[in-house]
Amino acid sequence: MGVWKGSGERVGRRTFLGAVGVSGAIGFAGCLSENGSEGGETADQAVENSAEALIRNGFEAAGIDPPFETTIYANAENDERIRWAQLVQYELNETDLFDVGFEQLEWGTYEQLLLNMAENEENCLVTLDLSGGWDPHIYVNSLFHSAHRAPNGFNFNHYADERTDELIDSAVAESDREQRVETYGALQERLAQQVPISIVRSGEEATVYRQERIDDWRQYPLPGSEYDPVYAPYGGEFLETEDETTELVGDAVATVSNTDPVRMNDTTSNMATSLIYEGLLAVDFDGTPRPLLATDWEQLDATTYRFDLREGVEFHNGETFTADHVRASFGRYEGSPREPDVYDWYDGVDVIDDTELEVHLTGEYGPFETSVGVPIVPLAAGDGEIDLADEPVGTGPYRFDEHAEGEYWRLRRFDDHWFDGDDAVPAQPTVETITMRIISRPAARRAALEADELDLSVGLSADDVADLDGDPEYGVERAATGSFDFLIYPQYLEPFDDVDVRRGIDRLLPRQTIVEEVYAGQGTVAYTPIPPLLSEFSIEGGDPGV
Amino acid sequence: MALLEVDDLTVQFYTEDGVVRAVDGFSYEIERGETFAIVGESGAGKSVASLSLLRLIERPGEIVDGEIRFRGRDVLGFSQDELRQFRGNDAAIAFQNPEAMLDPVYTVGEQIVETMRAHDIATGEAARDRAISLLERVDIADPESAYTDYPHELSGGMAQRAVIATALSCDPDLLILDEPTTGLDVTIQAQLLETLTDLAETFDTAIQLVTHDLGVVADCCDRALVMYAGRAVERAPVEELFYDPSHPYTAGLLASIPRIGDGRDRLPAVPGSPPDLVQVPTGCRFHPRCPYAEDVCATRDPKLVELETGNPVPDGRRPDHASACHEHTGNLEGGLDYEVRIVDDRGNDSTDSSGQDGAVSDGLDGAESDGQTDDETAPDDPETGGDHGERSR
Amino acid sequence: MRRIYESRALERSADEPFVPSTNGDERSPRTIDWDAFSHAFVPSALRNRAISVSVTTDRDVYALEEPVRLTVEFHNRLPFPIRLRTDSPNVWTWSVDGFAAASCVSRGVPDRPSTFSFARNERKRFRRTWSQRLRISETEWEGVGPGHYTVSAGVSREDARGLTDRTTIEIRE
Amino acid sequence: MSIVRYTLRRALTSVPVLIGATALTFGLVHLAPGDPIDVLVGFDHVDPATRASLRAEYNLDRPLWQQYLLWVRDVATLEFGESPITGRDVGPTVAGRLPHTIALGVSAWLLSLAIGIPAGIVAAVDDGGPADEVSRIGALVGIATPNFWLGLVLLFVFGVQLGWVRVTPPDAPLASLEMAWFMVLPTITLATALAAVVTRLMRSSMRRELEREYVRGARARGLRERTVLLKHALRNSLTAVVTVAGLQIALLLDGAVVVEQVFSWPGMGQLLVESISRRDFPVVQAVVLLIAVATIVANLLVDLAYAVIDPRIRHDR
Repeated sequence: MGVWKGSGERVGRRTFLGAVGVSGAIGFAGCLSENGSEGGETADQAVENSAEALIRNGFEAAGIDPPFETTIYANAENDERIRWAQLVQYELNETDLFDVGFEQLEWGTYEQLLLNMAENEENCLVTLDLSGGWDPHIYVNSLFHSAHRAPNGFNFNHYADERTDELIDSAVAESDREQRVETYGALQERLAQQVPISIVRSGEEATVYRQERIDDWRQYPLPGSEYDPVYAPYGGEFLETEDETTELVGDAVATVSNTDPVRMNDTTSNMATSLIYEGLLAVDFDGTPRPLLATDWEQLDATTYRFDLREGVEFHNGETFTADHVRASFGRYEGSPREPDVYDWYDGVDVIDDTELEVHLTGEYGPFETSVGVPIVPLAAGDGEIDLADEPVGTGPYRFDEHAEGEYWRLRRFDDHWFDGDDAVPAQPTVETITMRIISRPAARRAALEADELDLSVGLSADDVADLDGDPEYGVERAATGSFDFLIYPQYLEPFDDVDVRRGIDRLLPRQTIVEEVYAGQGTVAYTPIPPLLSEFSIEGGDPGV
Repeated sequence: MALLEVDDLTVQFYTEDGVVRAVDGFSYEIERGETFAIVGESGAGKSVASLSLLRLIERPGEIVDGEIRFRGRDVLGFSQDELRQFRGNDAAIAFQNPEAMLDPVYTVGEQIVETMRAHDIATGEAARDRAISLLERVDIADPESAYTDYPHELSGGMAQRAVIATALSCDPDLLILDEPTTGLDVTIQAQLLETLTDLAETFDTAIQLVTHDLGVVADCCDRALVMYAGRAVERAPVEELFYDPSHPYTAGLLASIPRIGDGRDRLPAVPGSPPDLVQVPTGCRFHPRCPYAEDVCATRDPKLVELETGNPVPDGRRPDHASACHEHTGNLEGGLDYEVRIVDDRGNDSTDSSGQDGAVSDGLDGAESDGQTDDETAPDDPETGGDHGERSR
Repeated sequence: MRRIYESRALERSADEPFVPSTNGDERSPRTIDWDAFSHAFVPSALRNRAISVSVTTDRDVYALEEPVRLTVEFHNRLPFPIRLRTDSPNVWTWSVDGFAAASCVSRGVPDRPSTFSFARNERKRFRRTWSQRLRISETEWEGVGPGHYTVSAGVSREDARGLTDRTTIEIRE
Repeated sequence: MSIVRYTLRRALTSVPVLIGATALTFGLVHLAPGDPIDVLVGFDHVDPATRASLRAEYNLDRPLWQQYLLWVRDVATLEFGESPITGRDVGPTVAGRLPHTIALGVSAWLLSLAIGIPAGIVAAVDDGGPADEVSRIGALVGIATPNFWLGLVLLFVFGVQLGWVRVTPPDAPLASLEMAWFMVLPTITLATALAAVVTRLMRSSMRRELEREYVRGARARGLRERTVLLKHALRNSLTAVVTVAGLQIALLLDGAVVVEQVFSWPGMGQLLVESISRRDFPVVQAVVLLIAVATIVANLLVDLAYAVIDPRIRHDR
């Protein structure tokens, strides 16, 4: 689980507690459940009745007289989260089965609550969102596997289910795609029955750009690669600017804190360097692994992959790319903060010659192809000759140009980039420099965009995106992303230990309202942890609501 | 034309408790080179009367009526600029609390020079030399060092002298000294008064001396005005005031002067305390404290009349002897029954006069430099209608 | 001089006998002048209603020539400061049978607006003594006879409705 | 006592304050919830051995008092160490932001004094008059306006609508005309509340001085009103203003946190917010320490300014 999207920074908007209607869609989880007695009914009332009946059952089993008192939490920095938590609070209190209070905490305190809720047996409902990458493993492992209990993992409510563990373990140790799809299907059904947490919404990334500067923009679905569309030969994408100027100015929501891949710990740094570093493989805009520094690869056996490396690739510092770079780059992860990125699967590399190597895994590893593309860095970085934290050096189409702390981060076109051009993408990016202005306030980002100081913004609030969507001056490009919002139940605690209670609450969640009212239509309602972005694995694909 | 003519001056302060008429229809005049005293208890309005002369009354107070003429010019009609030139140059004042009168953040010398510069008297080196010589003139022992001292570094007596030096820096025709000797010990008081008398003669400066201490008046003044609750109750040349006090209040004040060899420090010879000026007594303001008060005193306000003629003296111009008591308008039945005894240095005691007709045959012996007077006036009947409150001074 | 400043409305520090602090203003160097704030934002109807006025005498019946001690109290009932506009710098008056300060002679206070300020919940109490004499001219007073007298007090304002109070006393032979 | 000796004595009394401040900030930063190692490893399932070695690397495995002493030892030699998050030296990181905050802070400070002092004088002299009312209402509005709101409004009106100034800082050196022009809005934003405070304070302080006897004394000496006000009353009332103006340095840093974010100004405020959110302890400590030192130095300067303004102070002690 790469990105911890805990603390948003939106301030100043009124919390939403307006007219709250009954959720418009029947819970998808309900459809999945074995208890299909109300299958044919679609009326909201029926959903609600069945939901309340479920909760009542649970209460009776536990001998609890309603209303049951509890508290729902959100962190103070995230306005949207506060609003949807309050919607849930309202919905639960409407049933008279619960007496739910609401509390917001500062992020640090909130984080502690989350990580220690099970240990302290806190009577709390907690709201959160997480985002992952291109492999389903990321979305389920840390959240549901009993080995990843908080505080060392994201299994916050210490959910433990043998079958779940088994499915997660077998899916990750399986490299056959079909087999994996099946396993994840079974896993999601299992989770839908158990409801250790309720998934509410899956997120969306949006970029707003000025039409006069940019004709068209393709959104990369995952955070960390926002600027890839400027020049991504691996995905057949590049940016044509409207006029002859070759400078592109965009925004970054935070300062670039560390650009060494083995120490990188935030999305902004990732974003700032994704055009600088290249890996063996890249995952294209649709989630398909593509060759990058490797020209070809094949799986020799369950734990061995062979790669043919691209020739004539030069690093920004003049080194020529060889198999040794791959080995050294992988090796740097050992004992580093980002060790698991590689050492979850990596056993070693056999360098056959400069352009051919074999990667040995510790075991069969399903997500290998989406994981192997870690940045390949020059040997000088391993020698300590250059410090990647100060000056990232890679083989990408752009090289690091200038960094004004807290002000901007600038990339310059790398003219010796290896790509020779093809039908879709020219040999050279049209944009010569990319400046990412660091603007930490969403309102200031919008102002800068409107004042023509930005050509594009990747960090507008949902409201601002919706606002500018109708404006002909601006183009808005959205993409479903690998993030989802969810509600954590204290399933270690009566009556939340009863699956009926959790299932009942799950059905009451006003998902549609949350998406429409709180997120201004950004994102979609969600029921399972594997987002629609991973269409092959997600069992939600299409329109799950009906 | 007198140097200063004050006519029917009335000054009011507006407080939440009510309107305080601190000076109520005040008239007097000061001749060139003359030393004139305004005497009264604390709270009688003496300081307000002095500040009014330079139009230094500020909110919530104001001069509501009357005229002040300086060399015949209407002070109340001065423009801001005329007023500024008048202040310090024509008439200078030394406040009751000399240390507070000077700005604490500038040296004494800077402030003297500043005053001279403001009136184009002197600048630069000349101003400095003049300032030091002024400090020397007011008997400051080390004028050079006093020049560079800050006000808080001076002792009370030194500060008073420094303030007087500042006041004299532009050769004013009128010097107003508000309680110049208050807070100083007896020896320094005496030295200061000597200095003042000396200066008044040298510079031919008229002095208006405001004090509660009749001893000071006896030492160095020509004429005096006794003030009670905002009003002038008696006005006379100093000899007459001392030997023939014609208002019971004056008599009471005289009785309170401490004497050598008298064990008692201050005699509460005028029992009770001055009235609250937001609500002065009806009739004669002094009547609640007056041992001789009769019914008429409570219902009629006695005018200030000339003793000899019994005529009102609204303008108060001549060096006459006037008093505001029904005794002198013929309305008092019982009369004023007190006597004045003159005691000389040798302790001989002779009763020279009795009642309002008493005449003084001995020479006034009060101008001695020890600042003590030897007169004692005691009302025979100390019983009064007022409270027997302690007075602060 | 000193006497003026001993009256309760004027504060002064011991070492600075000339310092008259203007009424109600700058009681503390707070950044926001709540007094002015309330003046600007509290409607005048409410401001008038906020202040209650009462006149009391030490007894109901007096012997002839016995001083009548009266107490006038203004009380700000609201928990924030209130500032009233008045028609005169003499911000409040008392009267006997309509004679201001028991006098037929006006006191010569200029006609100009002023203000009367109250801290939150402040009570201001003033005392007056009426000697049972009415001033009939500049220099003469006359004792009143037995009978009923109305003593009243109020804020100096033309439209002082609600900002006045009265009480009746009897003087007996 | 000479001014030099006074300075030395006064400076010495700051030492315990400084020690207290450092201990307190160090303690607070470490008592805050959250573990920097968690941030560093992004909550991934990291080998406990790796975790432990990272902890050891940043001395986080030692008792708090040892960490404090180690830190003090380093700080005393101006060695702020390396940030575990960015891997960069803390000293240069903080120093890089410092000029921006100083530039903004000083200009806002000067502006607030340039507005507040004359406005306060006018209000005090006009006591109760129309100018006083205007300044009173102005100050009220100034204090009541939240600076992030004011900043955004200015940004939208002058940046977006009118396009007179940039919304984000230009790519220009700090000491350039473009930058100076850009700084107008943040300076106004930051200065507004301070100017209001200074105005009110100047007014009340001046009012108090105007009622003192020496002012009457100065008038009695026949000085020009301007001299009375500006030479005498003003200098005396400055002591109060100097106090606040000095303490405002800390306030400015406080306001800078918000204003710097609104205007994307790469100063200490931004750095502090960023560092707190990513739990970059060494940077947070360095920034807080700097603020503490700045406050202490400001206090020291205030006291020295007193001594210059008011001779009584240097003589009394």
